[in-house]
This record gives sequence, C-alpha cells and structure tokens, in this order.
Amino acid sequence: MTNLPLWFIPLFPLIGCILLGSIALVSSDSKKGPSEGFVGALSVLFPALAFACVVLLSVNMPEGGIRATLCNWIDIPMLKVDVGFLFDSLSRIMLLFVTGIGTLIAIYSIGYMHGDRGFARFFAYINLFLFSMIVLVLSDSLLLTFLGWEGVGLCSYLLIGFWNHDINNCKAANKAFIVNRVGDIGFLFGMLLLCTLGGSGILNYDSLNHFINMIMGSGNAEIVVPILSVVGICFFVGCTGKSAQIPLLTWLPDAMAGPTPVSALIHAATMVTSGVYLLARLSTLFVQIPLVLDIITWVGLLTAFWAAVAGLFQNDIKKVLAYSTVSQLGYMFMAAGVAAFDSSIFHVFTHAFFKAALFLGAGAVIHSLAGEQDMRKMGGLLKKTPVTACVMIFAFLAIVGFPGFAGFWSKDLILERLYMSGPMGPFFYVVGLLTAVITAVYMGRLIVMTFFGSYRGSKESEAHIHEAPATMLLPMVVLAFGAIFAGYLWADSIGVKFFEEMLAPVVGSAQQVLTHNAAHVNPMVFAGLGTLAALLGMGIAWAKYGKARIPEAKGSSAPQGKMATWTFFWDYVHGVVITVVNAVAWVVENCVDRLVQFVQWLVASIAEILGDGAAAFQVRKVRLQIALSIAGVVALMIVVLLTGGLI
Amino acid sequence: MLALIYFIILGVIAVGSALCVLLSKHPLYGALSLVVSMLSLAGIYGLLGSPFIGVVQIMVYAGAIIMLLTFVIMVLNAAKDGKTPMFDKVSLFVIPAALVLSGLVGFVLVRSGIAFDATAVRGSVKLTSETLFNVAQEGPGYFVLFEVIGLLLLSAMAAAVLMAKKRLGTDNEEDK
Amino acid sequence: MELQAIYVQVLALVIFAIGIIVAVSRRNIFFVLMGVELALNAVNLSFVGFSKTLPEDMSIAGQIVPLFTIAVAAAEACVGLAMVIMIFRNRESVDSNDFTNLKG
Amino acid sequence: MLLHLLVLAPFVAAILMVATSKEDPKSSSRLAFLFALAFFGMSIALIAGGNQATEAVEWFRIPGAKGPVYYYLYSHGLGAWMVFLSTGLSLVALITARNTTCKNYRNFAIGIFALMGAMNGTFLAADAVLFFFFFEAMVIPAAILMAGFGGKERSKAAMTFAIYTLVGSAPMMVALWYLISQADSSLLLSLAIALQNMPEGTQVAILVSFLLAFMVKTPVFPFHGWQAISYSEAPAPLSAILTGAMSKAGVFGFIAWVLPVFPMNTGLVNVMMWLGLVTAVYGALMALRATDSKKLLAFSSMGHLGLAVAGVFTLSEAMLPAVLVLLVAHGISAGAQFLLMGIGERMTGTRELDKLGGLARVTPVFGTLFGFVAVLALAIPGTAGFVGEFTVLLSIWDGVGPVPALVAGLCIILSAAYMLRFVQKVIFGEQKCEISGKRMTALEGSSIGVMGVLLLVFGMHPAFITNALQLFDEQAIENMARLAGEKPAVPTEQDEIVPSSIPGVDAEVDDSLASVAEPYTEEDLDSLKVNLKANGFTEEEIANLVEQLKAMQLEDSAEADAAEPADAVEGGNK
Repeated sequence: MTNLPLWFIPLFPLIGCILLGSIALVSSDSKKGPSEGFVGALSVLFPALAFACVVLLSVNMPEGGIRATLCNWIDIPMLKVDVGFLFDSLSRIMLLFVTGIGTLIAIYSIGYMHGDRGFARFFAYINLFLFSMIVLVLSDSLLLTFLGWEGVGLCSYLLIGFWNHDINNCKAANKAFIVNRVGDIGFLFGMLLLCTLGGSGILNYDSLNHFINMIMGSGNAEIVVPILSVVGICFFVGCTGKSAQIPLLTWLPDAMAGPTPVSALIHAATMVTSGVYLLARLSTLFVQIPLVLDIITWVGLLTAFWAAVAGLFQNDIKKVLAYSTVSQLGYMFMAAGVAAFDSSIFHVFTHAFFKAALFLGAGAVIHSLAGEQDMRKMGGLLKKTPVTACVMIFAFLAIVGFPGFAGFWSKDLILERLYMSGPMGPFFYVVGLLTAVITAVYMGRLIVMTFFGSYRGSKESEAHIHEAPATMLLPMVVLAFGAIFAGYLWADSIGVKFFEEMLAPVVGSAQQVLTHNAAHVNPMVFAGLGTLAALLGMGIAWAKYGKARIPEAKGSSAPQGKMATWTFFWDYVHGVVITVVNAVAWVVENCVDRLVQFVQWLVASIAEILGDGAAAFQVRKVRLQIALSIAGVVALMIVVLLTGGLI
Repeated sequence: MLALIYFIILGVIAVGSALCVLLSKHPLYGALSLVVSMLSLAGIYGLLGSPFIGVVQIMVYAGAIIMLLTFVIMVLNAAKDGKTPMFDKVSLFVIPAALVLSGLVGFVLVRSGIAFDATAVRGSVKLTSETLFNVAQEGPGYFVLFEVIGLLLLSAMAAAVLMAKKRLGTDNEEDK
Repeated sequence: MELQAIYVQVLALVIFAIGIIVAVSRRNIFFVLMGVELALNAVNLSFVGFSKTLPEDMSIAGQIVPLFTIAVAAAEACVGLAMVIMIFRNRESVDSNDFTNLKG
Repeated sequence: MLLHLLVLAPFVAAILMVATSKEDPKSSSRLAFLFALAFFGMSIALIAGGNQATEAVEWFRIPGAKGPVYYYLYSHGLGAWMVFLSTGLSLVALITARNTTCKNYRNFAIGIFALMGAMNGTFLAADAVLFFFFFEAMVIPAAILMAGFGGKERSKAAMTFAIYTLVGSAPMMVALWYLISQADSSLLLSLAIALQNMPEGTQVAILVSFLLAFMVKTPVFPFHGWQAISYSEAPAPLSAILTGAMSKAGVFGFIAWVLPVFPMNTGLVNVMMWLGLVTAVYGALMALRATDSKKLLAFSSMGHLGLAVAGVFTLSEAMLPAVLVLLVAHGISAGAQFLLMGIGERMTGTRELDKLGGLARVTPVFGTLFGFVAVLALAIPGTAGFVGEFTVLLSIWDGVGPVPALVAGLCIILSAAYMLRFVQKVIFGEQKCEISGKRMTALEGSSIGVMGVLLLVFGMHPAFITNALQLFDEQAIENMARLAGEKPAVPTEQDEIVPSSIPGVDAEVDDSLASVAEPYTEEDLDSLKVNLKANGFTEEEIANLVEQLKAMQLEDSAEADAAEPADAVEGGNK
C-alpha cells in the first residue's frame, strides 16, 4: 500500500463533489429532493476515503517526504508549471486534521442539515472545499497552492451564502470573497515577483528553498533582501486575507452567516489556518527577512489583542467564537513572526480540535434552540443538553489553557517562544498573557451565559429544547477528546517533543537561522503563569457574569455604542476604502463617461447639422439640382483651367 | 475637301434640327426634328468611316426609338400641353451654364490638338461582327457584354409592359 | 482644307449642349426624353470621332461602344416612356415640375 | 479546402436558409443547427490541423496599387482559435435563439451565418485588403440583426454601432490604400518592407490609423461609446457573438496586423498599454455601477479586453500565448454569460438588476449554471481565465514593470466585486419578479454547461490552446515572399519583421521538467540581471552576483549529479 499515489487524496473529494453536485442538479426540479440517507452516506464516504489514504501514506512516509509530479499544467514561455504534489511532515499534519475533521464534520452535518432542501448541494460544496484544501496543502508549487487557496475562498463564499434567499447572507459571502480577493492579489504579486526574480521554476517549493539558500550563501544577501522582503510582504498580505488578520479581518465575523458546520470546518479549523501553513511552508524565505517577520509579529499581536477585546462585546454565540478564532490566529502569527513555525503549526493543530468542538457545540445549542443565536436568550442549558455542555466545557478549558488540556501546551509554547525572541520578547509575552486572560474572560462569559443560570428565552420555546441527534454528538465527542489529548504530542514541560521532531525536516533548518540567545528561563515558570492567567480570567468571568443579571435581550445581537466602535473599527476602515472606490466609480460614470458621451454627441450633432444643411438643397426641384450640378461642373472646369490643369 | 463640304452640310442640318427640337412647341414636331438630326448624324458616321454604326443609328434610333416616342405622343392626347410654358426661370439659368460649359470644353478640345490617324480601321460590318462575336480572342472581349445588353433590353421590355399595361388597357377602352 | 478631327468633336459638343439644354430647361417631359437622346447621340459621335484618331487596333473599341450605347438608349427610352405613360395617367400632366414626388 | 469552407460556406448556408419556412421555426432551426454544428466541427479540425494555407488566387487589382489583391487564406493558431470562438458561439447562439426569436428565426439564422462567415474571413485572411473587406463586412449583418431583433432602442443602437465602427475604420482604409500603393502586394511581408522605406512621420500616421480602427472595434477607452448600448440592445445571442468573437477582431488586428507589420516605437507602445489598462479599470468601475445587467456584462468584457490589449503591448515573451488564452477564456465565459442573461431576460421579461432576484430558488438549474459561469468569469485558478490573467499579469510585470501590474491587479479585485454583485442581484435574495417566459430548455442548459466545462478543461490544460500557436511558420513566409515577388531569402528584413516582433512564436519547449529541477539557466540569469538592474543595482554589483550564482550553479549541478542516484534508489524503494 505504500505505492498509493498521492493524487488519490484530492481525487476522492473531487469525485464526491461531482457526484453530489450532479445529484443536486438532477434532483433540483423535484419537490422532495434526493434521499438524505444516500446523500449523507456518499458525502461521508469520500472524505473518509481521503482520510484513510492520508493515514496510510503518513504511516509509511519516508523521512524526506514523497514528491510526485503528475503532469504538466501551464507551459508557455516564461511560465512552466507542473501539477505536482509534495507530501512531507508539514503537509502530513495538515492533511491529517483537514481530512479527519472534515470527515467528522460531514457526519455532524448530516444531523445538522437534516431537512434542508439544499442537502445534496451543501455536501457537494463541502467536498469541493475539502478538495481545494487538500490541493492547497498537498501541492508542491506556489501556483498550485494558489489554486487551492482561491478554491477554498470560493467554497467559503458558496457556503457562507448557502442560504441565499436572505440577502444579508449573500452580502456576507460577497464580503468574504472580495476581502479574500484583496489578499489573493497579494499572493499573486508575490508569485509574479518571484517569477521575475528567478524564473517560473522557483515557484516550486524545493527550488525556492534551494534558490534562497544559494543567494544567501553567495554573500550578496543585502542586494536581494529588499526584493525578498517585498515578496514576503506580498505573501503576508495574502495570509492576512485568508487568515483574517489586521487589516483584512472583517469578513470572518460576518462569515458566521453560514451554517454552523461550515463555520467549524472552514472558518475555524482549516481554511483560516492556511495562512499559517503558508508562512511555515515559506519559512526558508521568511527567516531571511527579519523586517517582515517583525511586521508579522506586530500584526499578530494587535490582531490577537483586538479580537479578544472585541470578543468580550458580542452577544451572538457564533460571533464570540469568530472573534476568538481571529484572536487565536493572531497567536499563531505571533509565533510565526518570531520564527517559531513549529509551535505555530502546533497551535493550528490543537486549535483545530478545540475550536471545531466549540463551534459544533454552539451549533448543537443553536440546533436545540431552533436557530436562536443570541446568548442573552440562553442559559441553564447544562441540564437540558448535558453532552453538548460537557463537550463545550472541555473545549473551553482547552482554549483558555487550563493545565493538561490541548490549548495549554500550545499556547504555553508560543508564549515561551515569544519571551525568548529577543529584546522585545518580554513585551510580546506580557501582551500575549494579557490576551490569554481576556480569552478566558470572554470564553467564560460564553459558557456561563449559555449553560449556567436559568433559561431566559420564552416559555414555549423552552419546551422544545432537546439534545442533538447522535450523528451530531459523535463528532463532538471525538473532537472533545482531541481537545483534551492533542496537546500531549508536544508537551514541552514534561519533555514530550514528538511534534517538534516530526516537523523538523521542513521548518527546522529555517528556524535555526534565527536563534536568539535569551536567558534561559525555567519552562515551569511559563506554565505557572499561563495557568494563573487562565484561572484569573475564569474567575473574572464567573464573578462578573455568574451572578449578575443579564440584561434583557432587545434589538439585534450586535454590540452597541463604544463596543460597536471597537468591534467594527476595521469595518469602518474598509468602509472608507469602499467609499473611495464607489466615489471614483461615480466620478467615472457621471463625469468621464458623460464627457465621452458628450463628445460623441457633439460630433454626431455637427455631422447632423451639416447633413441637414446639405439636405436643404435636396428639395423637390430635380431640374434645379441638375442645373446646379452643371454650374458646379462649370466652376470646377474653370478652377482646373485657371490652375493650369489639362493644358 | 469634298468630305469637309459634306460634313459641314450634314453638321448644319444636325445642329439646326437639334435647335428645332429645342424650340418646337409640340413634342411631335420635336420628335420629327430629332429624326432629321439622327439621320444627318448617321451620314456623318458614314463620312467618318463607320458605316455600320450609321446604319444601326438609322435603324434603331430613327426607326425604333423615335417611332416609339411619336407613337406615345400620339396616344397621349394631352401631350401638347398649352399650359406648360416652354421655358421658365430655371431655363434662363441653365442655358448660360450649359453654353459656358460647352465653351470651356471646346476651348480645351481645340487646345488639345487631336488629329485623324491614317491607320484607323474602317468600322465595317465584317470587322464589327468579328470583334463582337469572336470568343477565341484574348482578353474579356465583347461577347459577354453583348449578351448582357440583350438581357437588359429584354428586362427593360418586360418592365415597360408591366408598368404601362393596366393603365393603357383601361385608357383605350375609355377612349372607345 | 481637309476634314479635321476637331470639327467632329466641336459638332458633338454643340449637339450635346443643345441636348442638355433641352433636357433640363424644357418642362414638357417628352422634350426631356428627347434631350437625353440628343445628348447620347452627341456622345456616340464623339466616341467615333475620337476612335478615328487612334492607330489600327485601338480604333476598334471606339466604334463598338456606340452600339452598346444605342442599345442602352433603346432600353432607357422604353422604360422611360412606360413611366411617362404611368405618371401621365396618375397626374394628367406632362409638366415635369408636377412630377416631384421626392420628399426633401 | 477547410479554410475555403469555413469562410465561404457560411454565406452559402445563409443563402440556403432562405429556402426554409419563415413562419415555422422548427424546420429552419434544425437546418441551422446542422450547419452550425458542421462549421463547429470544421473549426476543431482547423485547430487540429495546425498551420495551413490556401493557394493564393489573384482577386482584383486596386487602382493605384502595384500588386494585385489576393484571395489568400492562412490559418495560424491565433486565427484558428478565434474561428473556434466564432463558430462555437454561433452554434450556441442559434440554439438559445430558437426559443427567443421564434417568429423570424430563419432571418436571424441567415444573419448569424453571414456574420460568422465574415468573422471567419477576418480571422483567416492573409491579405490585408481581404482582411479589411471582411473586417468591414462583419458590421453589416451585426447591425441588421441588431436593428431587427433588438430591444426597445434597437435602431439607435444599430445606428451607433454601424456608424461608429465604420467611421473608425475609415482612416484605416485610406492608410491601407496608401500602403498598398507603395508595396508590391497587399500581403503582410511586402507591407512591412514598404513601411520600412517610408519616412517616420508617414509610418506613425499609418500606424495610428490602423490602431484607431482596432481600438474602436475592441473597444479601447475613449472609443467605447458604441459598446454598452449595442451589447445591451442587441438580442442576447448576438451580444454573445459580438463580445465573444467579434470584439476579438480588434485584439486580433493588433497582434496579427499591427505588430508584425509596423516597427513599433516605445512611446506609442506605452501609450497603448496604458490605454488598455485604463480601459480595464474603466470597464470595471462602470460595471460596478451599472444597473442594467447586459450593460454590466458589456463593461465587464470591456475590462477584460482592456487587460488583453495591455498584455499585447507589453511585447513580452509570454505575451502571445497569454493573450490568446485570455481571449479564448473571455470569449467563452462572456459569451456564456450573455446567453444566460438572455435566457434570464426571456424568463422574467426584464434585465434591470433591481427588478431581478431570487432566480436560484425558482429555477435552480438556471441558478446553478449562472453561478457556475460567473465563478468561471472570476478567473478562479483552474479555469482558463486564471491562466490567461495570470500570464498576462506576468507579461505586464515582465515587459513594463510593477506599477501597471498593480493596476491590473486592482482590476481583478474590482472584477470580483462587480461579478459577485451581479450574481447576488440576479439569482440570490428574494424573488422579485414572476417567471412569465419560457424556461431554460435542456439543450440550452447543456450547451452552456459544455462551455463551462471547456473553460475548466482549458484551465487545467492550457496546452490545448498554447500548443496550437505558431503565428507564421517558414513556409508561409516563403510563400508570401514568393507572391510578393521577392526572393525568399531576405534574411535581414525577415529577421527584423517576424521573430523579433512576435515573441514566443516557437511553442515547442519540452524542457520544462528540466527547468523546474534546475532553475538557473542562462535565461533566468539574464532576467535576474534585468530585474536587479531595474531595482537600482549598479552594473558591478550585478556582475558580481551573477558570477557567484554561476559558480554556485556549477557546484550544485555536481551535487545534483551525486544526489540523483540516491533519489533513484529511494524511488525504487517506494
């Protein structure tokens, strides 16, 4: 089985997508729609097959990874790119949890999407997403990664706008796609710059690393570094778009308009982390350009802090989780910014479990409350939906970094690396720790408002509250286990370094380029401080929201006043840009186009007036006209004779 | 010398009858003057050494076209229209213009200095028919053109019949 | 004094001018037709006259073309007279000024 | 033979269509489908057949010209693909028009066939006068169809269209006449030779009048006045052909007639490139504000073609295949969008964006297709549009610099914005209008679906398009030289005219694998050098760096040689 071709992995979801898409299309005219059991089985089968392939391949993966060039893709002068796959330890990790969580969420969705008219369509999109994500992770060149990169953006668009009869969902979807497009252009320009720098060959990751090492080794680093920095910034812009970092982060909270499994799969676990993946993939490039790394750290820091604070103000359960995702992504970027790519990937890994579990739990809550998302109308669900509550509480403990849970290990590691990263390290560390406290506060608020206290919704809706079906609970439980135990792959404090060693072939050499000799601090100190931060945050949350009366829910769940200003700050910034573009468009339509039209009209009218003037001679007098033409010939003759022609 | 005398005689007749056309009141007189003009022109053709054209001129023009014209004039009673003035304001404008034009052209012609070429071929029946109908010779030839002209005449005839048929029929019945 | 080529041309010119004058200045539609015939005749004469100024083979064309002109003139007279008849029945007039149907 | 058939047979087909019944669209549509299918098949055969030419037949002589005008058809990859577009779009247009213009389907089909013949002639003509003849002839059936089958303001639209395009190419006619009065014949080669002997001012004047005609046809920014109204008032199938195939005649003219013939001066090239970019931005901004769906599509295709024009005038090495892929992709996707919008207009009776909406729920198949095609038009990677746009961006960056490329990137963002707005307004949201007209039939849906699949296929394997590309091969040039009365061996002139000004003629480069594994070939070094220079390094530093790179490469290749057996062993183990 070791000879399993790599292209099997993306093939299965692709087949699934085509099959399900055809089923959806064929059955779209019938009233009832296709059998849900059949569609559900198909839709789980293909991601599961892909997962099985990944498992088989990763068990037998040789040290250097597997490379396979499938065929030629683009072959024109200046641009020769092949379709090729690269299966190494980095893509192995990513693929394992992408396909694994993808399968789980497909199972969950069978329950969640039950009875929806677009059942088959939904799963076609999910399979398409998995295909794109697998291509993104598995490809061996930037261009093919870009295929996946835009592909996941497209699926995100399709799934956010899944319930497309509501125009607001469509707007959220449009926003997600366009903001991502802005980032994608950054990615595109990065590729273009690389192409013009070293030919299209270096779009391949291996050749790129080779190229950079060679240029750096040649001793003329300072010539190339400015260009490489621009390249790095371009790619980073792409990452900020996809991973919702400042300034391109506004789309992610809005993206919660999609079905909850989508939020769990795409907007928490997999797609949004592809930016981190790209940073790790290009680690060889990034470690050569410390300036860009600094920018990344600062952006990550600001994003983490800002989103954590914004998370405090949300009343919508999914929005809280969305801001939490943004904040956690900020952590990952901070880690990448200090060249700790392995720990950022590790956080991606653990985060995928606990955030997916949180989202699925939130989905179960929303499902049981028949679509209610406002936390002010929840409360006391612990007794009514115990399994969901347990899963969410475990995941909560993981995200706040409670000792022993997955988040503890990864967040701890990041904070430690931040501290050690150089002169600014302690500052980064303090802000990171502060953010961790805020994280604990808003997550605690979520848990308290949802599961503790008494139910605050209407009486008649209380009777309908029920635990989610088994198809939904099973994946949640599995993910909860992941949220507890995934961290032990790299429990630094107790000396397990399995994850680090696994990633070493890909990012290890790059990380060694930037090593800082900061004073060695006992890791237990960091662990203790981290625990303290989590406990402090939980305490604040319990003290503030546990007893206090939650204000009556009125109006929309969006924050008001100063909170809104904070939350929507970047929306305002985007609004300015959009306004400018619209203003330019207005000017173009109303001034430039009018001007062009006017010139056109002017020419036409002049021609018309001249024509009318000429036509005035044309009236009803044939004989007169003949006479005139004779006179004209006479005049011509005279002119010719006088000017000396003919003679 | 003799040719010149003949030419002058014929030319004067031609121009004179042409002027008659211009000045005659009734179209019938005009048509008859036109016949005279045609005949004298046919004579000039013969004088110039193109007898075939002269014969055709007599046959087609004088014989056919003008006869047709006179026939129509006679059929239409109102052809002599007393109310229609012979000349009007436009005429006063046209006559000088045409005269000046011909004067100018004549001036240029006189200055151009053309002369007869002794080797010019006589346009006999034999030569004309050979030239017209020889399909074997190089170049486009006149044969196709000749056939096209035949078609043109046929279609003109058809058109004339179509246009005039109905009205003439009723008209004749009314007259009787 | 021999017959000169230019005499023929001058004669053609005079007849042409008279033809044009007849065609344009007379208002009776029959005279218009006759003027056109006159002008065509003048052109024929000019053709033949010019053809005689050319050497051997080149002089043939100028004597063939008048044949075609005559044929076309016949067609023209045919159609023209038919039209005259038609218009006359409609308008009861042979005054060309009454025939203006052209909208300007 | 194929070439003759493609150019002349459509006219014969148009005449044969007269024989069918005017009232009964059934019989006439069957015949029309049959013909269109046959032409489509021929166009595929043409692409598969590679470069081919007919015997040059002397057509007529223009007074004042030295040489005769030939009826001489020549098919290179570019023209063949354009013919593919024209026949393919005509086929689908005839299919969709079947349910739209029931009344007078026969006349519509006649017009479409005449248009197709003229377009094929334009794309295949190897003689400048023949090209011009067909270039002008295209306008007439298009304008007649527009006036006969269009919307409310159809006569105004047809008038604007005809006058604008005909007036636009009038200067070209004069310039062409002057050019062939100087050249030995009206074939490409002799035109180029004649141009070289002219004073600079005359050259520029002739060039500008050529450019003007093509700019109006494309259309490029200040000359786009006819476009929006024509595309929106014309019946949708016709708009699809107009934008998908006819507007390509402009870009085709730039590539096949301007670049090889004229010695370009940099100033003019830059102006054209910027005009293309301005067109792209302008089209995108106008599309962003359009309220009429067909106007939106019109401006969108204006934006794409602007990008293509900008790409052409970068004169970079990758320009030709890049632009060709972009053109084919745009032709198919814009054509499909117009056709779909036509079906939508038929169903709802309106094309105002504000009155449409919610079609995805009412007619899910239509909605799916609509969304699918819109996504393809967005140039998502994996579609032909992406390959085209990316490579055009690459050639812009490579040929001119980063600033124009940034502007082009802005267009790509804007295109996402307006296209998504379009999709949202038409198929998403609440349903605002009743479905009154005939729904999409299976034949229409599947034919448009096939267009979409084609885009995906070309996107994943653009070699289908780029491999066919060989603008002028040796034989054609020899042939032209022979006709022009020149000896075939005029090396200096040929060298200057043909390969240098048409970069990327040779598409047969199979060493792509090697170049991936070993990215530092001489070319790469050269391009690196140029780039470093552009970024402000001194000659000395560059030379230094290049030296070191070369040295390293030697070492590396030695290492690679050593490493290769190891790899092989590893592969065996797998």
